[in-house]
Amino acid sequence: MKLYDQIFDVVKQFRKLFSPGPVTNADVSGSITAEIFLIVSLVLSAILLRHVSVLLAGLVTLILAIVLISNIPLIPKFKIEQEDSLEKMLFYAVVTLSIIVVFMYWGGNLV
Amino acid sequence: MAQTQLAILFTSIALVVIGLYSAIFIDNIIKKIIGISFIEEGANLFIVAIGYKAGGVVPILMPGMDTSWFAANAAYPLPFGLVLTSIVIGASTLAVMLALVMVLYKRYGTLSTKVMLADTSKQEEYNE
Amino acid sequence: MLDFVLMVIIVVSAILALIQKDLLKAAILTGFSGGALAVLFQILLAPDVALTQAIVGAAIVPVFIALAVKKTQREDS
Amino acid sequence: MNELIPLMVIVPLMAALIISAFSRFNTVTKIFAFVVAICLPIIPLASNYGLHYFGGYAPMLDNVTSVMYHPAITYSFTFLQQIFIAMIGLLTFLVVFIYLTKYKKISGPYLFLLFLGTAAVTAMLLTDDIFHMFVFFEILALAQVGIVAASSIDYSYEMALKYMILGSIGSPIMLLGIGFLLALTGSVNITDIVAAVHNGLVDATSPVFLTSLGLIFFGWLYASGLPPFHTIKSGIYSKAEPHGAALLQSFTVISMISIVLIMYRIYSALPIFEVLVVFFSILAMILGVSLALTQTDFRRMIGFLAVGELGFIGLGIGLGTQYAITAGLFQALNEIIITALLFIGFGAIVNATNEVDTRKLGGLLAYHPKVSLMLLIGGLAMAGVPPLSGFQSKLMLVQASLSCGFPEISILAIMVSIATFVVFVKTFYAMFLRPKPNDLELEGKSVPKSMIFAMGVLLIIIVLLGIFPDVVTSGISNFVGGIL
Repeated sequence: MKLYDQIFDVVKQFRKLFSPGPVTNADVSGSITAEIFLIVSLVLSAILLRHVSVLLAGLVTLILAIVLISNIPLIPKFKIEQEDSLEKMLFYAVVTLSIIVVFMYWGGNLV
Repeated sequence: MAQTQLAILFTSIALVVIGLYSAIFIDNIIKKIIGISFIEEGANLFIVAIGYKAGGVVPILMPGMDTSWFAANAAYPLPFGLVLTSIVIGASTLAVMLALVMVLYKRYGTLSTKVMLADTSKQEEYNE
Repeated sequence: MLDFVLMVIIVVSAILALIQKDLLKAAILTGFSGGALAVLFQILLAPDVALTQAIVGAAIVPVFIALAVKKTQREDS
Repeated sequence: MNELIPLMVIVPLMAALIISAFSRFNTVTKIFAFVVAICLPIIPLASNYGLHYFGGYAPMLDNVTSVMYHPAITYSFTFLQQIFIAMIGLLTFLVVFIYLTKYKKISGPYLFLLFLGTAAVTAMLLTDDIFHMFVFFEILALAQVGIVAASSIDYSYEMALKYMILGSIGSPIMLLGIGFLLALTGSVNITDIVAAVHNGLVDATSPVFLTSLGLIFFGWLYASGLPPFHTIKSGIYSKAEPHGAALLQSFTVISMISIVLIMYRIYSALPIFEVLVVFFSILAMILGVSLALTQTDFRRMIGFLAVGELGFIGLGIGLGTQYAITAGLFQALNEIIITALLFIGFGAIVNATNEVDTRKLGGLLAYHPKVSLMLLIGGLAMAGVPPLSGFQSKLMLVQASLSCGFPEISILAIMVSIATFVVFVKTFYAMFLRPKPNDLELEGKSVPKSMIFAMGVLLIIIVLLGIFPDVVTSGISNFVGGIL
């Protein structure tokens, strides 16, 4: 029953996402669409790993699906990470840069 | 000697890393801008070091120089020309950033990045 | 030998500029770093770049930063 | 007639300088800006294809190694450059026209920035010299910052400063990558670099070569606003004046495709390049559209949608076949037009209501029927509804990914299109169809005629490209066959 309650709690949590201000039906349904879209598209792109290894793709897809569904609602967490404060943007930019450079220098030939 | 070029490579990497460190960890906006401008300096230093030739001469053909000797011993001038442009671009970018900081200081009264350049919704709360 | 000394000056003054509490000192230390870079360019057989860097890095940039500090606040709080 | 090729850059650049110098003379400046803006789309259409060597230094053949060297900065002008430069010229004309009719007293610096940006992207498309591209890329960044900071919207200075600080990380990193390439090949001419890589003068598997790809790739991410830069890109679109935002997004698209084509020519031998491009494109599609679904500010929503659509372009390039790259470039052309239409149209709504929150709007269909109809068609084109132009390019992309053996990517592309459709329908309902809220004042405010004219012109192009896509795709396909 816990998962059931969690799913039905999602709508209540979306109310915080739009505060201050009124919450309309269109906004809530849009957020629910975003939630489903996010889960499905991430799982779908995990299937792309099958070009590396079929077993890995199956495992990753299963684990990703379970983790994502048990963590709903994802959109509020997602939105906090992508607000437009300079610190978060700089942090993600520098982290991406270091990952790209390290990966290219030592692992660029693996693919 | 190749030693100099290697040392310059490390220096420019150090400058880039200092810049990236200051981008994340320094809160004062002016110091952050100073730190980020070191990235540009590191890139300039690296490109100048490409053209350097150990024991070479400055790539200006003086009257009386033997042309083939000059071609064999002069440093490679193309990177130097590129860096000239890059230095000027860096200075103008810095000037525009500092001008924007001066305007924003009047509105917020502080140089802290956390206040000045926070999320837009939080800035609305701050101004009210 | 001079080039290694200059490299150390560049990196150390860059680090020192970032740990100052007084922003005016930070501006002056930036000028140190830029000037040392200009001399290093001269050693690296690029006199034209060295001239530009000496003007921009050792004079214009510190003056800009000092002006910005004068118009805002001096201490890093 | 190859003398016209440098004029495409020189005319807007000189016009920018002259306008900012003589902006005291209001009427003369207005007429001058209008004339120059009309010239911009005409010059590329009148010019012949070919190469232009600055200073007249023709390529030299090295007799010992029998390799061609290009000592001059080279501009190459083919069908792809022609169609994109003509489109950007048309867009600049429309934006300048809207600006000139909207304000009685024009501001010289703002027109300066508009023309400077146009000159910069034109040079980025034309050039065959990687450092020349970088210089104009920096100029473009300054122009973009200026356009954002010049707007009268709240918090535009903050957004401009954020963009600039992120840019002063992105650009030097790209410069460092160019430096690595220069160290490996000793040249900044792209044709020379490509020749060096293909003749085996450069070890394509060496870590230095791979790192140069990583560094230039990071600069490309900043230029095109793919993640992690998607928040700042959508932010600057939402903080610029609407007509400025229409131009800003076209600058983004053009700088994205010009840099990625350069990278494709140099690094296409490396399989990791395509993996990187596809990975970040998919990330951009997912993040852009899912964040657009939750926005309440409709300018921000269009900004995120624009970022999400960029993923389609990257997808086409990343798949790497001739058909896929053609599809990606065609999608780039469509996106320039469609997103400009949406920005101008929603800008007209902001103009008429002074409100950007979708929750406080409603019932606008009765007050502004023309704008809402054109916006509806533009949104459908973006979502990929036949027979509009967005449909053609997305269909090509789906077919390309299917024929490459990636059915997952086709499904993902279709899902993103559907989600785009949902975003658009939701916003259209909230703004136009729902009953009007009582506290919304609509009386006595009208939409400028020039905005409706601009939207009409863009709409005609959308419909024409949707019905006759071959006019463009066959030419682009020839170009792509040339660089493969």
